[in-house]
Amino acid sequence: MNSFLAANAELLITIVKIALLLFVVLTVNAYLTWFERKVVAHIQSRWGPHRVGPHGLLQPLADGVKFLFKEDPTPAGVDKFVYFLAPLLALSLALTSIALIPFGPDPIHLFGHDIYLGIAPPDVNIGILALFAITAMGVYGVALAGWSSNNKYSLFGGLRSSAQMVSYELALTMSVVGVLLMAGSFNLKDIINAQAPLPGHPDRGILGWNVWPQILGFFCFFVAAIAETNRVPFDLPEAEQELVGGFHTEYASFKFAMFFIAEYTSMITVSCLCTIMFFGGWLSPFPASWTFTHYLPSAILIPFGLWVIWDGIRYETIFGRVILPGVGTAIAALGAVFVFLPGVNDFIQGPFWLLSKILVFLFVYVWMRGTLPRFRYDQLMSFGWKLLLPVSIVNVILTSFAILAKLQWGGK
Amino acid sequence: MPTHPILEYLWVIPLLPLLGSAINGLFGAKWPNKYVNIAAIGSTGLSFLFALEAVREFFDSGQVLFHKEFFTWIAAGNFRAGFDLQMDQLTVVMVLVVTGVGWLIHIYATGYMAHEGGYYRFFSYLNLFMFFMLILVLAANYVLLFVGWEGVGLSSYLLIGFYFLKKSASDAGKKAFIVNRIGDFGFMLGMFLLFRTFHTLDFTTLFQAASNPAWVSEGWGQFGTFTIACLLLFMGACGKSAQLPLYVWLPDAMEGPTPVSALIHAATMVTAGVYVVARSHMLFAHSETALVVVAIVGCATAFFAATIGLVQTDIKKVLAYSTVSQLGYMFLACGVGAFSAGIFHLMTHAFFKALLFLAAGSVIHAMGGEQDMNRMGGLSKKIRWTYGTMLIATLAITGIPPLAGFFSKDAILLGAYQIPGGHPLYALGLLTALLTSFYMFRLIFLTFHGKQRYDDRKVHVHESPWSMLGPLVVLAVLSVVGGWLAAPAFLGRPDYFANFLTPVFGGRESAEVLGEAAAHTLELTLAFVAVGAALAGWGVAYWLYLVRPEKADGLAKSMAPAYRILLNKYYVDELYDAVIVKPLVWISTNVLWKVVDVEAIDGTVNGIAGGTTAIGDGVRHTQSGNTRSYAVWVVVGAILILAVIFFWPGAEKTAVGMVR
Amino acid sequence: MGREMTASLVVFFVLAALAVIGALSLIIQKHPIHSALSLIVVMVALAGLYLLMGAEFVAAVQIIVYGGAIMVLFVFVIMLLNAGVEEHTSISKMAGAPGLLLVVALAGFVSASIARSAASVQTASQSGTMSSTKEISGMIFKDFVYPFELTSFLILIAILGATVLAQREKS
Amino acid sequence: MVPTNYYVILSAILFGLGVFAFIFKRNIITIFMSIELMLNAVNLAFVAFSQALGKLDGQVFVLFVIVVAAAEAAVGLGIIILIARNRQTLNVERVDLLKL
Repeated sequence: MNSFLAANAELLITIVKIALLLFVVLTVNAYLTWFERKVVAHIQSRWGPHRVGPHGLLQPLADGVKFLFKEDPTPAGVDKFVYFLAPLLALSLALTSIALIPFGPDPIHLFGHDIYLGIAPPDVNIGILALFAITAMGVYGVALAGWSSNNKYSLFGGLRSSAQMVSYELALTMSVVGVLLMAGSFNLKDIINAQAPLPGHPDRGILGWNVWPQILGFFCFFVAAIAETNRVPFDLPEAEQELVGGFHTEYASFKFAMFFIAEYTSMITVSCLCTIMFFGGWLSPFPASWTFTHYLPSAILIPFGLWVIWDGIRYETIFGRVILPGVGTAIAALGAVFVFLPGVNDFIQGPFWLLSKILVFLFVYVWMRGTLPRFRYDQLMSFGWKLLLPVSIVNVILTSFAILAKLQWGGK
Repeated sequence: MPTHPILEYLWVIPLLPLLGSAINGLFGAKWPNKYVNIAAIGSTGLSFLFALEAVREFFDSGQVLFHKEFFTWIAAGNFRAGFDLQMDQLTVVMVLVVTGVGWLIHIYATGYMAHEGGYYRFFSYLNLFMFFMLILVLAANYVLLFVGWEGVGLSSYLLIGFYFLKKSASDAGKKAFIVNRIGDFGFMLGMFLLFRTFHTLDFTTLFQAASNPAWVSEGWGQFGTFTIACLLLFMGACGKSAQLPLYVWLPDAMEGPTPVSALIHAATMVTAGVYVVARSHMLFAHSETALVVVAIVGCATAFFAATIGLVQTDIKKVLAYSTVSQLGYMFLACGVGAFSAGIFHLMTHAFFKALLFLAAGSVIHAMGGEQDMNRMGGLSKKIRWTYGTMLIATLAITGIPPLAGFFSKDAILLGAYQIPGGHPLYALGLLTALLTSFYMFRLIFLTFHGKQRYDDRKVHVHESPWSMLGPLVVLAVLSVVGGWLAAPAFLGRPDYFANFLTPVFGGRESAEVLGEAAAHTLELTLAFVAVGAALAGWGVAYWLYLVRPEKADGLAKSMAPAYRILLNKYYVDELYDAVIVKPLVWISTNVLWKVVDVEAIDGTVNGIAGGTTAIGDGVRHTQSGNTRSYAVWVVVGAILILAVIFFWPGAEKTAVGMVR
Repeated sequence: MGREMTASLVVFFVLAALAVIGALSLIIQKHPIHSALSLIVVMVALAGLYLLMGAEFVAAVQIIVYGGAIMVLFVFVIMLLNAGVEEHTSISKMAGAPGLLLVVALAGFVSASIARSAASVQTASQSGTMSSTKEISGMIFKDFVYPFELTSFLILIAILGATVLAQREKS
Repeated sequence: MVPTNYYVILSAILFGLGVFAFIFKRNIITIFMSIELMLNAVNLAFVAFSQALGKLDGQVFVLFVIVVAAAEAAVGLGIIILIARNRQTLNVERVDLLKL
């Protein structure tokens, strides 16, 4: 047994990592829905969910239960195989894409094995290409769902979404090319490191990130990414006013949940990509010389924990008064741990920055949903083809010229 | 500017008539006769002048053979047929005769044809004939000569059938054409044989090769290549020059307009055969057999035609048969080796026979188209000029000194007499001379003397216009003086004409056989005999047709069978019709048409067509427009290719090569 | 080495089986969408094979372009034309068993002749670092730059052609 | 390493299946897909040989093939749409006339 473990340690670790990531991602998805509803509610000056659990924190759980136990009718005349395949495809692809994201620079040493954060080995030469490949395949989930459920609204939803995705995929890919040119690699890790200060160069921290030279690219990428994920304002595939529920009109309960999770997962993925390619991934925005910034995580976590405790004490329901302080103490304790274990603290820096940036992007997503109106279909198409694509191409050209110029006169 | 412009540009001489022909043929239809005349007469006249100039230059250059290759016409392997023209003494004679007489006859024709339809067509043909005839006489190799040869045949066909609405005319044209083909067949075979033997058809080189003693000594004697080749060429000559047995077309050719008869069937074309024989004398000289054949055929033809001529009543027919017999004389001369004499007779004959025909044409013109001598008579008062000129021509042809015919015919008879074993020929020739004078004077008497046998009220006899009389007069003068070139021979001097032609014929004149003095006396005696014969014929004719006209009919009755035979021309046409034409027609109808054409040829064509349709019907189904079946065919092809690649010896190498 | 060998062999056979099954189902399936899905399976399997051979870039492009663009176009068109189950007209007789025989012969020949050549290829030198994407880019933009430009022209023309073909004629 | 022969034979099999699909299927779109299948089979052979020979030309060529295939798909599908619009059918056996 042990021998087997020893023999297949790599395999074992990978499996464990997958399970862990799945759990994390699904939980994050669940609470992302809560987060979204809360934020949108507050944007629209409502309360949002606050009945189930304190601050509606158990709302996702309730939703999950509802998804699982609702009746799951299969409409007559659907193409069974495809009808079942579509959500599976969507979800699995979305989750797979997460697997390619590295969440931290350096491995943990456990049981004599270097364990990297992130499932794929960090030296995947074609990381970004693989990601694009998976997102490209993501079209099928929507398209097939729309087609298979034998419903004209669904069909139109599917048609629209596939057309939209194919169109914006071009812009998405082209807009990244600038970054790739600057990094000179497809490897996500290299891309992040390319934004780090070169040895012997002044450490410019946040100023070294790609977002500044690639501002055009970033704009295109972010817009195209939102379109890829069928989010507002590009959520025509499920435009309620026109198409009822769009491609997932005929889907109920768990299959619908699959689409739902897939959508949020791809949101996370896209946020990760944005972070990695334009915002320096796990790099701290501050120069490395500012060592005190290493205590920033604790400095954020401990007050937050304390606030949660205080809020919990004066919460109206007994359940809240019991549970919230516990959570608060946990958070605060985590912050304290970081303070008192410098090794852990140093290790935590990368993931901390990465996650916080991702959170910011997710917030932006929700924010946009709360504010922006939906495009009209022709506007969508013309926007994609006539604005995004040309702009991203121009960006590629400018970048390559800049690089050439640098090679020519930049010295060194 | 070359020293001899016209010689250098010798091709101008034949080209001008062609030009005239083209102009008339293309534009003449719309033109008034005047322009047509200008084009036709102008072109021929110009070419006559150029010919004169060329001849002058030829003399100027010391009478050396002029030969120039203008361009290569056919070149295949070692065979070259060029557009090569040459000029030597023989050519000089021919060219002058052709252009000169031709020009005169053109002028005459403008008067004679004035009221005929297709005026421009007539002159276009006539000029075309001139062109081909000049090509014929100027050609420097057999191929080009053959071109002219066939060309004159063509134009003669066109002109005989000029009145193509008359069935007899068109039939006559076809007859002439076909009979000539028979001869030409032999001619071509002769050319092929010559080329096969000597690998050239160029006169100079060919004759040098032929005169090469190696050939002569090689026993190419009596029945060798030379004989065969010469006989084949002579076959062609017989066709063209209307000798036995191919003479039959010439009398019928009289269907054509009279100027045509004068120019083509008396003066020039029919003498082409003689010209060819004379031109090829180098070859004939090597083959006694051929010469003997030529002599015999010529002599026989002369006599034979003369006998037929005795009883003909159509004025032109008489002249036609006399032409045949005179041509016979020429061949006789060639046969006995007296080539210069033959050519001399050719020239003189061209003069007086053309004159005779033109005069006859003038008579016919005067009689308003009447050709039967039995409906004429006593015209001498009414058309004096015609009568005078025609009388001169008759005297000339009968050989009354000092007119042209006397000298030439005398030279021929002398030649015939001198060759060993030539006496029979001589005798026959003499008899022919007698007959000739008889039928000629019979013609004169029947036409111009005696009581008039036509209806005055119907026919208004009138003298011809000067455009016709002028040529008559000129030709009359020529007929008188034409022979004087040879006159010195009688005064014991060298014969100018013979000497002139000596460079061509290498002086192989029979005259040199005997001593000079002996030849002189002999010549005189023979001349007297000939003249006697001529006068005898005159006398008989006078007695029979003027003193005792009824005797003639009596004579005819008394020897009815002979008379009928002669009248029907020995039934030769009927014979040919039975022996050749009928079987041919039968074969063409029952074999060539019904079997070969309908069954074989049409069958093949229709069969091919049907087969194609069937195949198409079959293949059409592969073109179903069905993509999948197309794909199947593609796959089949791919499999075949792969099989080849796979089973090809050393295939793995090639496959690796494909990979690497 | 042995374990690695067997491992890659196993992976190969799995992917190969996947590909063949996909191709078969492309033929067997009656509905174009199903055929399209099977074809996608084939393509993904092929991409896996490319990865196995170390041709990462080609694998990625295979999935992005074939899987993400071309096949999407197919699916899109199928949805657009609302193509149903294919009807059973058998006008071309050759399509059935004879066609199968032909195809078997074809495949046999191809595999046989190429494999025979490949046998000698086996010994060819294995370059260590396959498909470093840099090398490929170098080849594309240096050795094959003109063909590359030509392909760009081709794409442009294809776009124009497609637009012209697909636009409804004004009536 | 997997022997190149395996790849080649696999590609041959796939190619054959593609050809058979081309012959056997009736739906224009499916036939078009079978063409793509054949192209893929060829690509596999290309990559296999490029790996065996240690040269990258094969892979570059595969890229070109893919590009051309994309162009072909664009135009071909346009044509298919046109056919479907004009003939109201996608069955090639009903599309056997050059002109309606």
